[in-house]
Amino acid sequence: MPSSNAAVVIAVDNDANSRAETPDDHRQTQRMLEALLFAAAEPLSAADLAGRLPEGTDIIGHLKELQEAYAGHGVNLVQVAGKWLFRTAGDLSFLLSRQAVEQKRLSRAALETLAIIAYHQPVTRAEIEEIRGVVTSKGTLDMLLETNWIRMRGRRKTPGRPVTYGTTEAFLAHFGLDSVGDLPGVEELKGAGLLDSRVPPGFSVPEPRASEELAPDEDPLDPNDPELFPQPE
Amino acid sequence: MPSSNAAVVIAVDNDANSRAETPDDHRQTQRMLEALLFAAAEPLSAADLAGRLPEGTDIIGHLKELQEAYAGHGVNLVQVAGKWLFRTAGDLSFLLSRQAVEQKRLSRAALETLAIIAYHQPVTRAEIEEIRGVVTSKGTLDMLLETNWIRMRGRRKTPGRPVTYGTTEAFLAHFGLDSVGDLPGVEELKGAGLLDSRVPPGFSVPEPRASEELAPDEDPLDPNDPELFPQPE
Amino acid sequence: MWEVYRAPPRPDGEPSLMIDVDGYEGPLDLLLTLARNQKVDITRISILALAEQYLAFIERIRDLRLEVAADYLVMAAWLAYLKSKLLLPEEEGEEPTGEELAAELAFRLRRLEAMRDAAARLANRNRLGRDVFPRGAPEPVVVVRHAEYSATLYDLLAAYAQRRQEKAIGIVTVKKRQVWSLHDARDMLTRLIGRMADWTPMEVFLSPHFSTPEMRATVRASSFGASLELVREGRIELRQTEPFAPLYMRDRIHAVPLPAPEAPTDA
Repeated sequence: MPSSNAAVVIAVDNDANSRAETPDDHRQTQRMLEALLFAAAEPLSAADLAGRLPEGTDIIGHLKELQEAYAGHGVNLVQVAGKWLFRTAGDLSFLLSRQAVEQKRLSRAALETLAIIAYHQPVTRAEIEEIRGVVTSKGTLDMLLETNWIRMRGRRKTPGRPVTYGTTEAFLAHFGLDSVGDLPGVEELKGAGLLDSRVPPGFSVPEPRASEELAPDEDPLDPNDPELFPQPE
Repeated sequence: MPSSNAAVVIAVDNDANSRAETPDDHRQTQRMLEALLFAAAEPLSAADLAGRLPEGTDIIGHLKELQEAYAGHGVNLVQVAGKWLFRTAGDLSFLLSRQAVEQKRLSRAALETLAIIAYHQPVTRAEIEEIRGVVTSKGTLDMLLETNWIRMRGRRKTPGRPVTYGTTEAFLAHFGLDSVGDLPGVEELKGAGLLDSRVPPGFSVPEPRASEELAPDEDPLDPNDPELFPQPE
Repeated sequence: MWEVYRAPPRPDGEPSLMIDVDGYEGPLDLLLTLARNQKVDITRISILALAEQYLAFIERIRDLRLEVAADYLVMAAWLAYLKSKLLLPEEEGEEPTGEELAAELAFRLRRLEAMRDAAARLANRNRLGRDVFPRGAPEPVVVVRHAEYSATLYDLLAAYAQRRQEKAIGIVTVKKRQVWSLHDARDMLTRLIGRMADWTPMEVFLSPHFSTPEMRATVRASSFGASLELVREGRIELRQTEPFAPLYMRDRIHAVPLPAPEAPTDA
């Protein structure tokens, strides 16, 4: 059928841009875009891509289709500053960070603060400082909060409404205690050689109760308190 | 946090292998593999990947599925040197050759020497020369060592204790081979006795070994050997 | 690359062969090229015909007074020897036979050809960085370091006990500053001397200073020490009837010899 073939050829020549793309062409264009974008060291613009593909290719249309095809995948085709690149899906970015755990010992100040919170809970920062006899840095409390061994329990019903601190389940688990009531008393500390006989007769250590309930002089924390829970901007 | 995490991990451990994978789990694993392999600068082993995915995941099964899913794409998942790697499809090299950093062309002598080392490893310089029928210039081996396609494996347990050569992982990765057993035509050559270094053929047919293990007639290299590893002055 | 590899112009006719010894990678390569020119399967090649071709080729080159590398001449000599062995009748028990030598040469040629083909197949593979490409912009793995703290219960208790203990002993030290010194006691006694014309129990003077039970001991001890000093100076007199009995004191200078009702006799 030479005549009908000739007619087709003429039609194609006249209208190159709207030329019907065969499914194979289409697929091949998608593959080429995939390969070009994958191998590129930098994001590519539609113009960059157009220079590598057959003339008349609907680059944007193909890119959008490819973007959709990769939408649910572990890598996505994204557009940044008008250029296109493959990038790890946002929800999987955790895969690209390796957690390196560094074993650290608690500083002396942190140990003391933690112990005071354990024995004296609920306890305010001012009370901790009074017991230690030195100023406790914010960093020490922050660090202890980060270990998840202490928590903010509430606010003391006194002027200034200071935050009260207590220990957590994680604290008990780490130190192998059933409850904070299992912390040793004066006699046990003496028996273990941790306290010596120089302590005056009136010396005592509190017997903490770890109740989840607030003490009578404690108010609950306000979960919307911007001072305690900074809101993302 | 440690305590609750610990509990979850234990639950997974107890029931990891028998746990039925939900379609969502399955999809998520595919996505995670995609993301890890796309992001990686180097081929990743199944063990590398296993370390980043939930315990008990059938890594190989998932990799094969992913490989199949990408089979017709512009980017393919391939296995090289026992590791997994996404790379552009081979038939699209025409599109990407512009990206190729001009590589030093291998001389005919170098290519032949490389092939002999690949197919006959572990092989000594004298054996290479016997096969080629000419003296190997020092530059040829140096160049191949420098590109990191070959390495000194050990020393043959024969008089003179000649150094033995073999190929590297970089060689396998560059030529897209999973192992030296996948060298083109290696089975036929073996069958025809053409990988026998001795003449006449037919007594023993040594297999190429790229494994870290030394052959029975190989000694390990002495890392302090000044002949092999010139010391800085 | 394979083009280059395969490319060294392989002349079809002998005339051009003559000038191209340098193009060969040694005599084995030359033999292989000649064998290929026979256009037959190398496994069935006639080694005798090949040897003759090689010798003829070397002869031509020498006729043209071109330099021929020693390698090629050694091979020519060996091939001449092989040729003679193949043509002359075998002697009994001679090793190796011409057939064996021919088989060895055929094997070496086949092996070299096999390696050539293998090299070509290798070179023509899709090569990473030339034909196929890895991710152009790999995403680096970020290492997030986070600290995992550890402490033992012993560390915790030791820190607590030590801090509390230091603090508690610190308070005792403060109290010690309230201790009566000898100097304090002497001042007090000196001020009161004028009122001690008669024997008076020391407790009477001290009791106003016994603010706490703890003070009693220190005031008593210091006062006793100070009083002994005043006795030595001849300013007061002291007397006690028996151990632990009340201690009496009087001003020695203004002493009146009036015995108190229950005053003990002079010792």
